[in-house]
Amino acid sequence: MKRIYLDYAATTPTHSDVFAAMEPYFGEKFGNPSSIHSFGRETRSAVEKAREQVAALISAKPEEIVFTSGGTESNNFALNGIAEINKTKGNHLITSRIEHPAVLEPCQHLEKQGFVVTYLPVDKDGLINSDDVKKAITDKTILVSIMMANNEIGVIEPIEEINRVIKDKLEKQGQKIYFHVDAVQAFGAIPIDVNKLGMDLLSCSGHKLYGPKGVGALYIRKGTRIAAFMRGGHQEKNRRASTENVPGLVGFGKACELALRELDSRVEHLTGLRDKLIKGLLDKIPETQLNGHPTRRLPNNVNVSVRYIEGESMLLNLDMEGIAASTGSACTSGTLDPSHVLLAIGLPHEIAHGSVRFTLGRLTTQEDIDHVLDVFPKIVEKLRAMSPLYKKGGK
Amino acid sequence: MKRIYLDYAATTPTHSDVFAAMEPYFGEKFGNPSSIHSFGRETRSAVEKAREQVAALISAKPEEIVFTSGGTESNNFALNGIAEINKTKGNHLITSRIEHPAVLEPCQHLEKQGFVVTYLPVDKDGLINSDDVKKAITDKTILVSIMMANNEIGVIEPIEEINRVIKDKLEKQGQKIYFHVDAVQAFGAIPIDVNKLGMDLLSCSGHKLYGPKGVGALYIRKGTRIAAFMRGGHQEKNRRASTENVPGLVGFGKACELALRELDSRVEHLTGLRDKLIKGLLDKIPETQLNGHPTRRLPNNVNVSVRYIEGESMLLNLDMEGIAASTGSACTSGTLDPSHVLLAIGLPHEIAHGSVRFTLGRLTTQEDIDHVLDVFPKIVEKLRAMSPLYKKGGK
Amino acid sequence: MASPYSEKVMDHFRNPRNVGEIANPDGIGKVGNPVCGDIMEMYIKVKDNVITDVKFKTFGCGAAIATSSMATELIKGKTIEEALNLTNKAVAEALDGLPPIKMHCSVLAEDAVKGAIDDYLKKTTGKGLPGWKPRNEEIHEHGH
Amino acid sequence: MASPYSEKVMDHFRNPRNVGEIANPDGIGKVGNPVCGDIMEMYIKVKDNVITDVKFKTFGCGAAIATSSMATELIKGKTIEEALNLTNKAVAEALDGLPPIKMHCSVLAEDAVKGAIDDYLKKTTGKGLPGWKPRNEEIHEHGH
Ligand SMILES: Cc1ncc(COP(=O)(O)O)c(C=O)c1O
Ligand SMILES: Cc1ncc(COP(=O)(O)O)c(C=O)c1O
Repeated sequence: MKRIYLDYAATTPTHSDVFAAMEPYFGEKFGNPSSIHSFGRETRSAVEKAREQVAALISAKPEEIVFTSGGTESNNFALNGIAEINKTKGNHLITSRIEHPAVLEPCQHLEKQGFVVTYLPVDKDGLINSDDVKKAITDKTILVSIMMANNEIGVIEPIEEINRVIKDKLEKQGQKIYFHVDAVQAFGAIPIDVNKLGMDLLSCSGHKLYGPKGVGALYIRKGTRIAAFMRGGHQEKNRRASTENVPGLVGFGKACELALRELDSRVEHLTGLRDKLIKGLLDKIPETQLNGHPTRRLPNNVNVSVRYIEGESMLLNLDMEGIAASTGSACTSGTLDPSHVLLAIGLPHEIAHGSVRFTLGRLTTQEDIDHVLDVFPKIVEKLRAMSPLYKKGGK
Repeated sequence: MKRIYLDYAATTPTHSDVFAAMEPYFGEKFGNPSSIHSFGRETRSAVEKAREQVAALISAKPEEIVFTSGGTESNNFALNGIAEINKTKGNHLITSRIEHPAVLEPCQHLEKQGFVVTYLPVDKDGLINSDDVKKAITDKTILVSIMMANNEIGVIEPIEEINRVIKDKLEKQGQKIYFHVDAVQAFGAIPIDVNKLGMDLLSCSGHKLYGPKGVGALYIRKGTRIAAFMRGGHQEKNRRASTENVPGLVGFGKACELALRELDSRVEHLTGLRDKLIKGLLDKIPETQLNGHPTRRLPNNVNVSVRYIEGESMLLNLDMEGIAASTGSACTSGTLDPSHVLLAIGLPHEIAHGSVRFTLGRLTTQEDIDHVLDVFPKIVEKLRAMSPLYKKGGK
Repeated sequence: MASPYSEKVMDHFRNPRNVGEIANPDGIGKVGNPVCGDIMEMYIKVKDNVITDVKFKTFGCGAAIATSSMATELIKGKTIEEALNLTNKAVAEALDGLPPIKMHCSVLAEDAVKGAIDDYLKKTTGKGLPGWKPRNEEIHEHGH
Repeated sequence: MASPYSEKVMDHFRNPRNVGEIANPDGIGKVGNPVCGDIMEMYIKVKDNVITDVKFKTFGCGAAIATSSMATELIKGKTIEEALNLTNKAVAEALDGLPPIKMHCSVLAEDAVKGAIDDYLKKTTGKGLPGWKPRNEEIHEHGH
């Protein structure tokens, strides 16, 4: 059976060019970049090249990029590092209810240490209102952390507007508030220019854009003071100790180079497929709704709620047909609550439990979409037939 | 020119079998282990197999292994995580003066947060005295962190004795003190049995034993409570969030499997070469001394101080001859102080500045050692000729 | 982080036994609630104290569907007393085990059976199962 | 984390110019100390206010050796006044730059030259360089 992967938001396959770039750095060019001998020098320059490639994708300077082990570390680093340095200035943080757990959990942990966190609501499309950010700011606010694009419903947040609100505070009242953006899903998927958008910190992760797993970066605008997250050696200018994951960083750099080159064509390709899938699902399956803003969303994200049936049982059926997707249902997460994101956009629990996310990628074809549109309605029918909530002939 | 790598303590080349094991997990089996579909299931089981392989090398249970991004993270995780959970019980930590910066720096950071840290001295061979540990324990002591083998001078510390001192405290006074061991250098290099040695936590890193860079593990004895270091998703049973570095973990597991199988022969091979190199250097170069205990040391570590000349200039000359080594001289580290380890064993600054570390590995041959013994004395002679400290004919 | 299900679970999920409703059931058990993401309805037909037919409808995850299906198989043809002895553990074991986070589904299945018998007893004797109420609320709280 | 040296630095390191001592020097500059890991000794021969010969001995890293070597080249054949104008920056520039953490080596080289001239002036005029003392102590503190 041909397998169709539609879970690119969870992770992506490493691009063959990326793998080819990494390969020599395992067995052949393996030196520790901190070593002064020839083995170290050749990997040092490879790491610095990767730093330039990552920086270029977001129009940053190479020295503004600190490598990490992934998006989670970048987020933990940003939040803890800014909070620690600025705790004498204030103890208030602002974030949103739809952030990734890698932002929410560090926030909750900071709350235990005496910080106060405001979790902003979103509208039914998943959008944060920059006015809400404005209203939430107090003279104790030191950090705002808002994601660029949501991992579940793909909605793209108004980062530039939010930044304006924050910078206003600096210009008018002289209050410096740091702005962190979790761009793990947006990075390489839509254009990002840190100078135009104005954030102070930005998180990204290699495995979401056809790079390897286990590497990421934190963009730290020049002049931003931040406490180190991992302490030890002098790597990353004392901002992130540990022997560099050289092949990983080389691969991450290459993935960024490819993303920059192919960005427009990827967006075009994916947007077409995305809209075809959305339309097909809503047309073919009654009582189905799209979650997240219909157009201000990632080019590859389709998230639908299918009434009367539950997400995991849809996923398992899709998997039996070789189709890999994801769900915001509680059943995959080890808790009984469905996705906090779907609840935040106002879905009732039973509808939130019945949602499926298809995320498309470079290798997704028209035929793949056609196949899903052929198979999925049958699965829905089968599951609805055994659902006590579903009364035939509409309810 | 043939290059000779003698800096295996800094990092090792990825073993070809390790690379072969990793390769399929980049582009082909790339699923996110948290996904329930087939792409996720195949990587989930690969991660669990790797966990078993890592556990087996130290006779631990698989569920006692938490994967990290390397030795530095494991150390930061252990120290912060135990301190945080136990801070109401006590605020005193004990470590040694010769720990890796990835232990010392987190300790210094904990001091800023109100913890008190005792840094135990070592004797001239680099050994910690378990009596000193005993004397240092107060009723506020919650954690002892001692490395298994030193990265610079290779000395192997009396972990079992230190553990006995700590366990005595529990048996006689009912005081639970956690024992963390940084085993980054010892892991895969000498036999380790966590049950025989008795520590509660143990750090290791993949790239020191022919595994990939950017992966490591923290062994956490069953029943040990520890605060998470990275927060976000539910990975590693909530103890370490972030999408798993699947190829990295697979490679790490394979490297452990190989190390377990080849441990005896590696030790034998290296011990012979090590002793040949030590003897050769001390015989051929006057006014040279071995640093670290002559026999209680890692099978692959040779650290010598060569009077009247400085470490980096030796390294650069060796590098010009294609030989890669390392130094405890300040000049490579960005500070002006020489290695804290060499100072701790009582070397005066100028002798500490003049030290070189050769660390041997699987691929090191008798010929390599012969070549070093041929080349290095000439380098020493050349540098001594330009040293103002060296008066010809011995001083 | 879902562990894969056993082959037995997947078999019952793929081909659930006894799906549907019974037109004039002698007892109906309805347990679970949409907030938790699991709802089971179990219909029984009883003759001479023996469960002669049983059907279910379930809204829920793979384990919820498989445990419902297995529970119906385990009580079909059994006496009321035998059916009351069915524990959630027995359902899980009959499925070759469930991932820990899915054990609540087996509890739901047991409760659906008990609920149907409770309903049957109420209808026939005027009194339900002594002291019985569904446990899912409880479990829901523990789940957090 | 050492950056690689420039080709010029490596050239002077590989083949240092003017290594050695001068038997009866007109001035000796000794700067640095073993604690910091850098010691430079510079010997000059002066005739008619011109530095006719210069030699050095250095204990130190690659940059220390290269800056010593370059400094001797830069002052050989120069007048005392010209030599006094030699700055550490000029030494570093002549070497096509030094990594930031190595700039102190160029300071040491400048100071070794000044020290040798100071010694020469003391011997010839009875007075040394006005207000001059080596800067390495200072720099040592900043390095921490
Ligand atoms: C929005 C967002 N933030 C953070 C992360 C965490 O990234 P990683 O898994 O690389 O740690 C993810 C992906 O899982 C994500 O989608
Ligand atoms: C003893 C010791 N601890 C910790 C580390 C840090 O390991 P890593 O570089 O994998 O973070 C090292 C190696 O650099 C080490 O030798």
